[in-house]
Amino acid sequence: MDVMPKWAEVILVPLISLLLAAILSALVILGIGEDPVAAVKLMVTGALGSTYGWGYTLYYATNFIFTGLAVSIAFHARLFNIGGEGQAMLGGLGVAIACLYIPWPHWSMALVGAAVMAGLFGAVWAAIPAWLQAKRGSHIVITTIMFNFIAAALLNYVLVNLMRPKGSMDPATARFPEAVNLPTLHDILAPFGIAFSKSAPANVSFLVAIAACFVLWVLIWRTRLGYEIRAYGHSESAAKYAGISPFKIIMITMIISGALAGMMAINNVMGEAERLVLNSTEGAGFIGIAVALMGRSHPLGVFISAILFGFLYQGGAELALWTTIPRELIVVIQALVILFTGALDNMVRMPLERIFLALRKRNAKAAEGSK
Amino acid sequence: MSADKILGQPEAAVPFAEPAIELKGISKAFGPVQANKDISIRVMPGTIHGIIGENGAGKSTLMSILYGFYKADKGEIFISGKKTDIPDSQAAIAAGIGMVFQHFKLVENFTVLENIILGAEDGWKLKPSLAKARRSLVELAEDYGLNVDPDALIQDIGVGMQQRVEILKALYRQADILILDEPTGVLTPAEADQLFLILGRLRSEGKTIILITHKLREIMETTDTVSVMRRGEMTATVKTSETSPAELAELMVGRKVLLRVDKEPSAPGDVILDVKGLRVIDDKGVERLRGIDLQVRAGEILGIAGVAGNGQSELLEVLGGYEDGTGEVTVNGQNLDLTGKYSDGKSRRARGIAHVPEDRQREGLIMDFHAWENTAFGYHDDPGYRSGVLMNNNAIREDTTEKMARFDVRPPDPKLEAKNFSGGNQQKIVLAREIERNPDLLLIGQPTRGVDIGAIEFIHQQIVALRDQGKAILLVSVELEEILALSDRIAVMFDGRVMGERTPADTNEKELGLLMAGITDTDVPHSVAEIEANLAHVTGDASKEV
Amino acid sequence: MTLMTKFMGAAAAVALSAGAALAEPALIFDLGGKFDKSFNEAAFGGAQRWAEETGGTFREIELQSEAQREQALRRFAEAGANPIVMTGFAFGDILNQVAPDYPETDFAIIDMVVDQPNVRSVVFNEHEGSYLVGMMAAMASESNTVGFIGGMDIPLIRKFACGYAQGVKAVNADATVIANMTGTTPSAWNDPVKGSELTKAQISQGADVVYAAAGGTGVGVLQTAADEGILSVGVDSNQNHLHPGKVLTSMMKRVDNAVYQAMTDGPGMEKGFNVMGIANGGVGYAMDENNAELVSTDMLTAVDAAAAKIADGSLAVHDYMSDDSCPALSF
Amino acid sequence: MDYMTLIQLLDSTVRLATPLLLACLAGLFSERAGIFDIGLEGKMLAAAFFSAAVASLSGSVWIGLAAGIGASMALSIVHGVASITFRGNQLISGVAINFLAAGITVLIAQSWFRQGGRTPSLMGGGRFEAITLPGAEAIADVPIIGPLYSELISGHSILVYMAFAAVPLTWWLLYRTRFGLRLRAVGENPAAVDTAGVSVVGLRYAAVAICGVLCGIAGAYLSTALQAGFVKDMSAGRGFIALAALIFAKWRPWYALYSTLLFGLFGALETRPDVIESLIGIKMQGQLLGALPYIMTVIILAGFGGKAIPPRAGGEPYVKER
Repeated sequence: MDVMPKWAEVILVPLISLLLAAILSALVILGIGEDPVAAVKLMVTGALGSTYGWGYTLYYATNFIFTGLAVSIAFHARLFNIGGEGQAMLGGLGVAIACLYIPWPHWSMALVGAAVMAGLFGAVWAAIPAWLQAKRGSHIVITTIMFNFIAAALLNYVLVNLMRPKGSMDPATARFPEAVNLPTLHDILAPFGIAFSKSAPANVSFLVAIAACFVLWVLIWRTRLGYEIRAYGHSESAAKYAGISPFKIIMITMIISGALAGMMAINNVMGEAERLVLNSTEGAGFIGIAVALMGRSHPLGVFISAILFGFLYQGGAELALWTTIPRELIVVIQALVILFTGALDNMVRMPLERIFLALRKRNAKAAEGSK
Repeated sequence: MSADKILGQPEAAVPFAEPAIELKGISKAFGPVQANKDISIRVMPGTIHGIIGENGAGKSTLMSILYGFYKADKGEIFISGKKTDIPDSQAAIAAGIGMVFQHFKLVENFTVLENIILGAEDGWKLKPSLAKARRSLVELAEDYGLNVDPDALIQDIGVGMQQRVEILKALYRQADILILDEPTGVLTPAEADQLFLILGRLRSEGKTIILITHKLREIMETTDTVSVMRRGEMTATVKTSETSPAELAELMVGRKVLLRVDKEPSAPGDVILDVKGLRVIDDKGVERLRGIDLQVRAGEILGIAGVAGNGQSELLEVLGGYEDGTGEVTVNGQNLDLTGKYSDGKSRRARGIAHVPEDRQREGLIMDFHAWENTAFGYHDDPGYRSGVLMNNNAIREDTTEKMARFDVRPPDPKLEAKNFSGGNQQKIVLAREIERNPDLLLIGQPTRGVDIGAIEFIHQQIVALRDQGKAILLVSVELEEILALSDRIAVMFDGRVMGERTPADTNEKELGLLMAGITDTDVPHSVAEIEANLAHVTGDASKEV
Repeated sequence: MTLMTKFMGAAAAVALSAGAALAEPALIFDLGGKFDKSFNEAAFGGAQRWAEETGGTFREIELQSEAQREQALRRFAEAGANPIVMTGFAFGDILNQVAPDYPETDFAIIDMVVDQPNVRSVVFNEHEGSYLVGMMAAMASESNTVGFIGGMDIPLIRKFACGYAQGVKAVNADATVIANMTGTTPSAWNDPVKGSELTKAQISQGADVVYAAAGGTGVGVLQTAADEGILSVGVDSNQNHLHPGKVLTSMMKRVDNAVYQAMTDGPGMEKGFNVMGIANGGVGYAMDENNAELVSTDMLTAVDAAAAKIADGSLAVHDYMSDDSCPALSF
Repeated sequence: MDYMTLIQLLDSTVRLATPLLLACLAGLFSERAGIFDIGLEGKMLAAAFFSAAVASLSGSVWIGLAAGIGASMALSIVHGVASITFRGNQLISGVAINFLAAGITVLIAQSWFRQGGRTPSLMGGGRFEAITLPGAEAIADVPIIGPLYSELISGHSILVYMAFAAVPLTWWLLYRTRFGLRLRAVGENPAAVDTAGVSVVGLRYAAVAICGVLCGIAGAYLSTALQAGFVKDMSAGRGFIALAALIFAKWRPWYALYSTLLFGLFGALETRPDVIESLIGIKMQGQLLGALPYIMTVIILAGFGGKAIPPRAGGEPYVKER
């Protein structure tokens, strides 16, 4: 019998873990001689106090939804994809190729085309480590880390030697044509009479990300493929017994995972920068890990924690802008979230289980007593 | 060989001696599960004391507490009359207790010698410790007839040898009390006899032995006294000479038990499964099946007997479709792919082969899935479970509710996760899933391992009923009693080969035991030494030969 | 500044960003960071000089990532900072997008030309300054082999290398110039470990003077040169003091002056395109007490003569960026 | 390629291999005890920062080294608490530690020194200086052996010699002592250790602590011997390369030496494109050269360098079976 009720498992445990991470983060802020309350206030006003702040928060959140979903689906198959960063970089390359070399008549078609290319490139970059894991038994954690480095080198080569406009010193592509510029939330909401900051980068990709959450939910819990992925994740030996091919599951799962990570590029490359620069991913692939862990690999949880991380990111940027607190504070908070919701999970769960057990025993005794 | 012959007579009990072990009021809970409830027990020195009970009755937990592996929630332990605290294994060892676990606690890629000194080294430098251990190993081998090669790697020696290493580990630590947990599960009958010979010698040296088992026969043949456990409680402690198997069984289960399966003689029909020259080579390049030939007819149960690890698992796996093999296998006269795309579990099901795997927790079920999800497991492509591209979860749930009712799965809740059912109910879920598909051939491995006696009867009845419907059944079990009770024909496997076929009527446990040890009728050994020589040969790792 | 005032200031800034203007100048440093002992630090020095002289204050931010560029520009513009000065070519593309959105704000960009009505672009003739230090390196070298270590492999840095090589060859046509780039990404500006290994590699090839045009990476180059007992040439700021007696000279690129000037001119400053060369004191070499003993009068005479010729146009140093090629060095 | 170029290349190899070797041995202790550690990178980084920071503040590199080891140990303890005491996922814990180190080093650096996340340059006693071995200058001019001794063998910092000495020491500890026997056993079958009356938790913490010490030295080497100060992210993926080298070395001390030297050689070659060009006749792309260690790692992991069998209990928290 389960020791804890489901709600405690799904909501209480991550919430307490998050709280612990928050307390520790506050201590860190204190430790570097700043005021955590003031810092939080600044972050909240900066990230949520205006449509401008929301625009950035949602922009970052869009990135994290994609990478969070990418990590989540891999988790369902018990695969740890640390390569979201590299896959997103390659996705950016796909977007840049789609946007620069194909004359799209309208942004909507460009969006579809770019998303396909981004997904394709990301998928390829995930498929190689997947194949190595499935066929050669190379540990996917280390190969995906290596592929992040290799992706950076590859992107660097392409940008510096192939795609950089002549005479430009930036390792970046030319600007994408006007026709492929995605409408921002400002453009989308204006017809409805809602004023949204014009300068914030949140764009139509946010809606694509929401759609991706829904599609992934259906995939994982409503399709046979999802069933097979989960079965494989829970027990490889049982999956083999059932005739579920581990090779197929590893490949398909990682391809979906890589495609999702790659599709992040429609947001940051196509929606925001409108050109491909080096390091356009800014660590979003790694944050996906924290997002997935906190969201318990459930699309809804991923959505919520992506918004939270979007807030942290935008708030952190504001901190860096207006105070001397470096942006790395966010990296620390992110680390603490991963540590507490991921690795130190049992630290919260074990005492909670004891509490629930004691409660139940008391209830049982009370029930006996009343008889 | 009768028990008396093997063991000799117990030492005359010294009057008023302190018991070697006395447990008083031991209780232990794991989360919501109460594993031991207020258990008390006394074991006199120089005796063999049996503890018998069903799986999950709490035998192993009790002994693990005695060995300091777990800490009791309540209760006291007395060793030789002195109250002793055993917070960890170190304390247990210091108190002279040694334990041989059911699953050996050996480091596979260490030598025998290294395993023996691990934790009992004489100083921080390894060399003198090893030298000393080597010397005492020679003495112990002479004293108790426990010969092992000190420099062999554990992964290269057979299970019987590994068990000796475990016993030597305990003796090297100067244990006076030896606990053995289900020691014969992995042994051939001959190897088991050999073990009891050693135990007898240990007893005559004044050692106290606790033997945990669920096999009535072993209790009757080897112990001086016996305690029975049921659902975490000690139900009785009796002198072995004053009880009977039937009484012990009743004490174990709490009601009268039929020890035999009632079934009509079989009426075999056409050949359903025909296996010719089947070979399997595992990942390490070791040949696990070395040319198997067998046939199973409709309306017949073919039992495969053998000590675990002699290829039965591989036979089931290759027929079930998740291990590649070579050779020729036909089902209903049509060839079965043994490699490639159409040799997976899914294709097998399409061919009318159902499979209840040996290890239901690792293979047959996803422990974290709900019962209804497990009902679809392997059959999730079934048109009845589909609705367009999606799965029809409602249909699956309804189907599950129905199946759970028919197989008396308790609690009958399709939304409960598999891990929350008892072993027997888990097995019923698997059986329901496989049998209800109306297969032509049922592969079934260890159908009652870890299943309570009540459920055993039910499962046996289901298997026999399926046979009576004219289905072919291939049964693999390491429980000889089960093989003898259920099978219409028996094939004995040894070292990847079929050693011979018998019918239950014209064979007995002894003959099967010899076949299981790789000894055919023509060369029945006459002395213990010969058996030993044979065993040493047969238990060596097959990998040495390639 | 105490914690509270800092945060109150910050909160005020956020509040103000909605409406009222904050007529403070702002300085945005490129990815190498404020304390790279080189390019960005020079810019900081200029801003500080302005602050000390006028008693004014300025906002500043060190970028941590590419995406922050636009965000920082817009945030400062919206908060009313004016003028906004930024260092580094990488701002070019983004400034081109952002500047038209804030016509009331003046921008100054260093190392890049941005053609917008409210932008002042400042570029330097680094090849001229590099020529001069190249001459000095060649004269100081005993092995007739000198080294060049660049940061990120971009045309701008090749421009440094090319000017340097021309200067070396002008003194000694047979001298060897070994040129290495640290990398191809912005992280090449900040990799002292690799700078150090490259220096050691060049020393083993015989180099006894090494010129580092590599931002923070140069710190490692200068350190290793000093450790190994050879001479080095600093860049952008005067780096002679980092290892007194071990740094031959520094190629001064007066980014500090450009920043100082932009801040002094303030809102409404003159826009357009400024080229800073030897003629107007934009580039040069550094002399102070730390390197006085290393530089002989002969050297000074020769270099000053060349400088005069460059200033009056009678000596033309080839600019790599004009045609992507270099007569004195192959990449 | 002439002899002196070769010596220079090997000299550079030794320098670049040293942090890898220390981190690789650190990982060896941890993984041999059954605790996977992808947090080597973070521990090195934290140690690099704290050793440089404290050396800069105290003026003594030895106090700096102690601080670096302390910082690395602190992270080791976090990893231990997460993966041993609370039986968490070791990979996730490692990822968290890497992030934690990446963030906290810059945060504290900025708070203490206000130099954009770096420490001030270390001077004099704040650095590990190169050691000239006895007789190095005397025989420097002897052909072949002279340069070999004076350039390649002599002239490194004490930490380099410590790293190389750690190899036989590790071997001896692992295969010739009681501690080593138990350590190896706990990584293969913790239940065997537990039932033999030895504390699994204690052994694993000991292993993780040793891992912390070695990572601490590796980090200190980066910032106080190889360089004269800390810059952000200065570990630059070396922890991951060390991990790959560990797999390549099949978790054995001597092989660890060889494999880290190999990766050190890749790093050294990267600074000598001219040598590569003369060796293979074509100019190699800078990016390809930079990515070479990672590509090699993937190839090695794919088992083209022989199949590596990790410690059997590696990565699994030890739970007493029921």
